[in-house]
Amino acid sequence: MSGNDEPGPQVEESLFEAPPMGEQERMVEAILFASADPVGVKELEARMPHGCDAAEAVAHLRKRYEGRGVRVVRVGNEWAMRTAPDLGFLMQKETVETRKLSRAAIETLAIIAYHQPVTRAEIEEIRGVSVSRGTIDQLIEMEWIRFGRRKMTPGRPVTFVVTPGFLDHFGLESARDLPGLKELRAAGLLENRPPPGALDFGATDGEDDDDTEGQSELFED
Amino acid sequence: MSGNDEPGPQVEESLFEAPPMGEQERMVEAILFASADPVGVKELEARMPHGCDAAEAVAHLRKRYEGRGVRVVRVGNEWAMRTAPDLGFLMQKETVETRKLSRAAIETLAIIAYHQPVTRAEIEEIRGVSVSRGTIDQLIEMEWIRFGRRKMTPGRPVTFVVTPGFLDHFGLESARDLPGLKELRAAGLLENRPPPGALDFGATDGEDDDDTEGQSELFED
Amino acid sequence: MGRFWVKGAMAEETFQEDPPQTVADRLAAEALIVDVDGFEGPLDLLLMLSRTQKVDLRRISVLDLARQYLTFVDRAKHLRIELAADYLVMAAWLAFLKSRLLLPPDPSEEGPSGEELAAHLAFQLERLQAMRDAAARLMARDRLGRDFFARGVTEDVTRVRRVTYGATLLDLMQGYARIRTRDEFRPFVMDRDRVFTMEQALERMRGLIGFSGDWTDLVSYLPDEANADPVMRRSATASTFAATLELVKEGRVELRQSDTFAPIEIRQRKDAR
Repeated sequence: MSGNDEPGPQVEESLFEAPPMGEQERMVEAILFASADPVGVKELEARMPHGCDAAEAVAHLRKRYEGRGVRVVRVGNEWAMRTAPDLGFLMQKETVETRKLSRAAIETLAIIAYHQPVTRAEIEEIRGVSVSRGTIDQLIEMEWIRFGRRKMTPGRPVTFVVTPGFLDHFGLESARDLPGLKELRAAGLLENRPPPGALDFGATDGEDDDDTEGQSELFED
Repeated sequence: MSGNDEPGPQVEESLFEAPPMGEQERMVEAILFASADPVGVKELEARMPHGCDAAEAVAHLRKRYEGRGVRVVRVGNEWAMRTAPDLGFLMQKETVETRKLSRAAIETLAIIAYHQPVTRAEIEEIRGVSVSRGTIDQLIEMEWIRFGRRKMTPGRPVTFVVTPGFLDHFGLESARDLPGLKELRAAGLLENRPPPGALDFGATDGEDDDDTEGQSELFED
Repeated sequence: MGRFWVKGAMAEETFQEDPPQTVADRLAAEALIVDVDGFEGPLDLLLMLSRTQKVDLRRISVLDLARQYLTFVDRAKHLRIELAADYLVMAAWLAFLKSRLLLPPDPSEEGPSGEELAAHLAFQLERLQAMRDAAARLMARDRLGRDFFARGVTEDVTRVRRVTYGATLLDLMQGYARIRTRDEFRPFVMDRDRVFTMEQALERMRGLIGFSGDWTDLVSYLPDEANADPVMRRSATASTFAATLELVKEGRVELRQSDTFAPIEIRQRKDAR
């Protein structure tokens, strides 16, 4: 469809010669697929190269999708692609609504991940506030934490550990791969710097050998 | 899946007889179509009736869409439907303005993609400058990179690797398909050669010992 | 080594006639320096300088490059442009490398040869260039949301709404960081659990003082807990003493000490109400 150079008075027309119908069908297909809203023939033609017959392309496309898992449907005067109604039962997952975990839950989860196995009392000590029953339940229900073995301390309290499902969700090989505080800071995830001489937990890594001067240079920019 | 464990294996099998392949293909089509994010074979099968072979259905579907305006593409271990790249010109309306990345961020991203898993120190050694805190942060936020497993070298530094989101964005089936990867490796440019002697400038040494192995581990599996 | 000698000599010549040349050259040189902000560190600058050699990076003359870089740094100094420390570190290193490349190897000297160091620098430059090229190719690829597109709308075919809760690794880490930094920044407070306050001491003394007819050692007024715990004892001694002073001020008690470090004794004032 590129350089077919018919000379003569029709030059202008041939310059804008419409692409073959198969190509037009592809175009309609891509547009309907990517659009959030149904698209009318007029808009299709406005977006396609000059001379296209969108209505015909839609008709072809519609036929092509007959009986498939996806259909071309008319919505008022416009066109859209929709999954076949008989397959609606497969779509349940698409309607799942994801909400952010509460701050309390995230913090609790983080403490379990970093300190596992950890008792509820220990979590509360680190967070500085009590941990509600609901938070733990929610995390267990999500299968991100589970009970670990009991601690050999008075009262033999239960401990919590993270699950393989947790590692999977967060793309971790093991909980040990969680970055240490120092690394969090290096990655810019920590805004504050500790007061001089503050405790240095988290990993000490070889890359920070020349710390004092290297760090300020690195992260203070 | 209820409690019918009495009648024997045959009955159970026939109860859950998988739909014909044509039907399975339709199902995969509908699921992939309806989801903006890539879907793995495992999830496909979890949503399809018992006994389905999603991988085979995807293979059929992929063939069916060859040359169409929409394609079935592989993203890491998952599958997605995407419009054909040659039709991008029709989509000005859908184009999302991606945040402009700084030169430093682009280079850092490329280094992580080609050298993964790679430590911050190694990135700095390659670029010859320190990596600013915002750069890594930005790439993590865009979900193009994530923390990989720690390096088994002194200090056990964290590493960075690219994500499935990165592959999806750049239309790569896997990290092995990075452009020019083979040539770069053949030319020895993905090796992490320690500087001769102790007279290195830039980043610190000592953590690059088992490098070659880390690399092959990632790309060769 | 010989190879570097020859190249070095050639470079020497070209560089000797470099400084006082045409206006255009000088402008170019200045432009170079004014541009220094545009460079991402010394390696980047070296890579740029190496392009003037117009050869494959694998066959680059590191010696020439070292000279160019040192000239650059000199000019920057001359124009009183302050270079960042890493540029100067690199200059020092290149000066060292240059001397190694120019002088015949000293057999007694330890460490890598000049050629090895030069080869590594060449490798670093080639690798950086390769990564730049790779980055450019990567960014030029067809990209999601620009060249190809995902489904524009995800369908709610059956409106079965199930709420799940999610979190990203970033949320997790920031959450953890938040807790830990909060610990780090806990405002300094005295831990008061083993303290006998002056208010407590005063209350105790007020109750006891009525029973003391004669001079009594202050120490005997300390609470029982103070005997078991040295920290508590220190606190109680101080607060009891302070409470005594308060009582003296109120005119209810008299206080005496016969000598430095002698026991402090108190008794109730006879004329107290």
